[in-house]
Amino acid sequence: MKPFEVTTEPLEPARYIEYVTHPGAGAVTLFAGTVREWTNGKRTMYLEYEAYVPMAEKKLAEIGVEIKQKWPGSRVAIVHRIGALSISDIAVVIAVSSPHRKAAYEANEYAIEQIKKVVPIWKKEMWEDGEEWIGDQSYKPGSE
Amino acid sequence: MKPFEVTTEPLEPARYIEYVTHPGAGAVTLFAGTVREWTNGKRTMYLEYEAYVPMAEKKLAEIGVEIKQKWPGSRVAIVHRIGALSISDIAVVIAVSSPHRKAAYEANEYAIEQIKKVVPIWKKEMWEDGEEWIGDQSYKPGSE
Amino acid sequence: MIHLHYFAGLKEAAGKASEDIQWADGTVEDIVKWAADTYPAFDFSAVQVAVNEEYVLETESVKPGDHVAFIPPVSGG
Amino acid sequence: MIHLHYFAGLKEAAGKASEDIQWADGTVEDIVKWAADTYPAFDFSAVQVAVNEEYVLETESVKPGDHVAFIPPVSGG
Repeated sequence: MKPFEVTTEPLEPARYIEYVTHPGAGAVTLFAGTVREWTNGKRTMYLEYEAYVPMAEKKLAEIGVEIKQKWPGSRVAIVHRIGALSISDIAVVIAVSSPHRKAAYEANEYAIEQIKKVVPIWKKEMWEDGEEWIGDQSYKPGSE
Repeated sequence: MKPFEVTTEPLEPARYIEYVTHPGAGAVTLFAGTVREWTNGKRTMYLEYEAYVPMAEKKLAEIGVEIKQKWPGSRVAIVHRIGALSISDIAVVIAVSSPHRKAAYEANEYAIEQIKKVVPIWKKEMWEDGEEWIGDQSYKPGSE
Repeated sequence: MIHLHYFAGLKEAAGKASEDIQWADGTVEDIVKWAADTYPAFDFSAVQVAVNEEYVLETESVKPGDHVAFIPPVSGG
Repeated sequence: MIHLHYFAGLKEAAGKASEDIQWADGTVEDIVKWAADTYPAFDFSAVQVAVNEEYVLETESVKPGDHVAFIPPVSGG
């Protein structure tokens, strides 16, 4: 199991909880980003995720290093799924363990915020009546 | 599976993640409190948890109701294990889903803080050279 | 008669998890006083009381048949 | 020659995920200008550039053999 990975396989949260758990940990937090059916009144049929895989994995690992520096004693795993994801599928899993709980929550939230800023992964929402890459992009197929 | 439960059985986080996941959720957070080996320089051999079970389950369910009121659209499960727990065993699992991630983190942290304030569960630390009920209690066996 | 429940350190001090005692009429404060007199090895100053599984104030009355639980500072999680 | 990588909306606008182009010398800014001229349907104003899998400034130079990736605003998570 790779702790920092971009994969087309379904994500199993339990594996990452086990990975970060160790005798020095008193708290484990896990975040799972799941595919939501309704966003701003529009119904999503499914999502399509794409990544610049080698760079994305490098950036995920960098976030892991940052977290270990900012919150000493923590262990981290961050994995992102790509490809076509259905409603309720898990797109991202972040697992953090720490001696105390405050750090485990903070570090976990830091990870998702960094992912949304710097990791080269993109999401396309597929609706009944169209599709769109999320992230304020300027090319809309069919809009020319 | 009961979403608000005190049990002597090992806790499986994945079950609670699945329980709170639904099409309206975009974020799932899970907290697992694990048994830490070292606390303030003292080595824990194992922990013994005890609860006033019917009242503890009622209080856990009440925390769930509060969370659904404070963070609309959320789903919650909170379970606590009692009995003898070894190092790295999971003592408590809190799973929260929410349409958006901020609420899922906040509600989850709110739950553990409430547990530590109002839910009648007690932890005894068993060391190599003694034992103590945690929570500032005033009866120390052998100290009379 | 009322049903008393002890936990954690108080359970060890009392040497039992529960007991029934005769009880005609009185408040939570009266019961805490009875317990403090009966189990002097335990300091009740930080103990909360639950009657029928709900936290109550010291002024609450306790009636025959009630379950009274002494709740030392909790430490779950 | 340099290796260009396109993603998401830009991949669709370009009709390809990657291509190699002849390149002698220049900066990131020069390449972005080349891409904007070549794929006018896509707005490059919010695009960041990574050279060899690291984000770089527009003033960075690009050498033959480099991998240049155009990174539209990310939306993972």
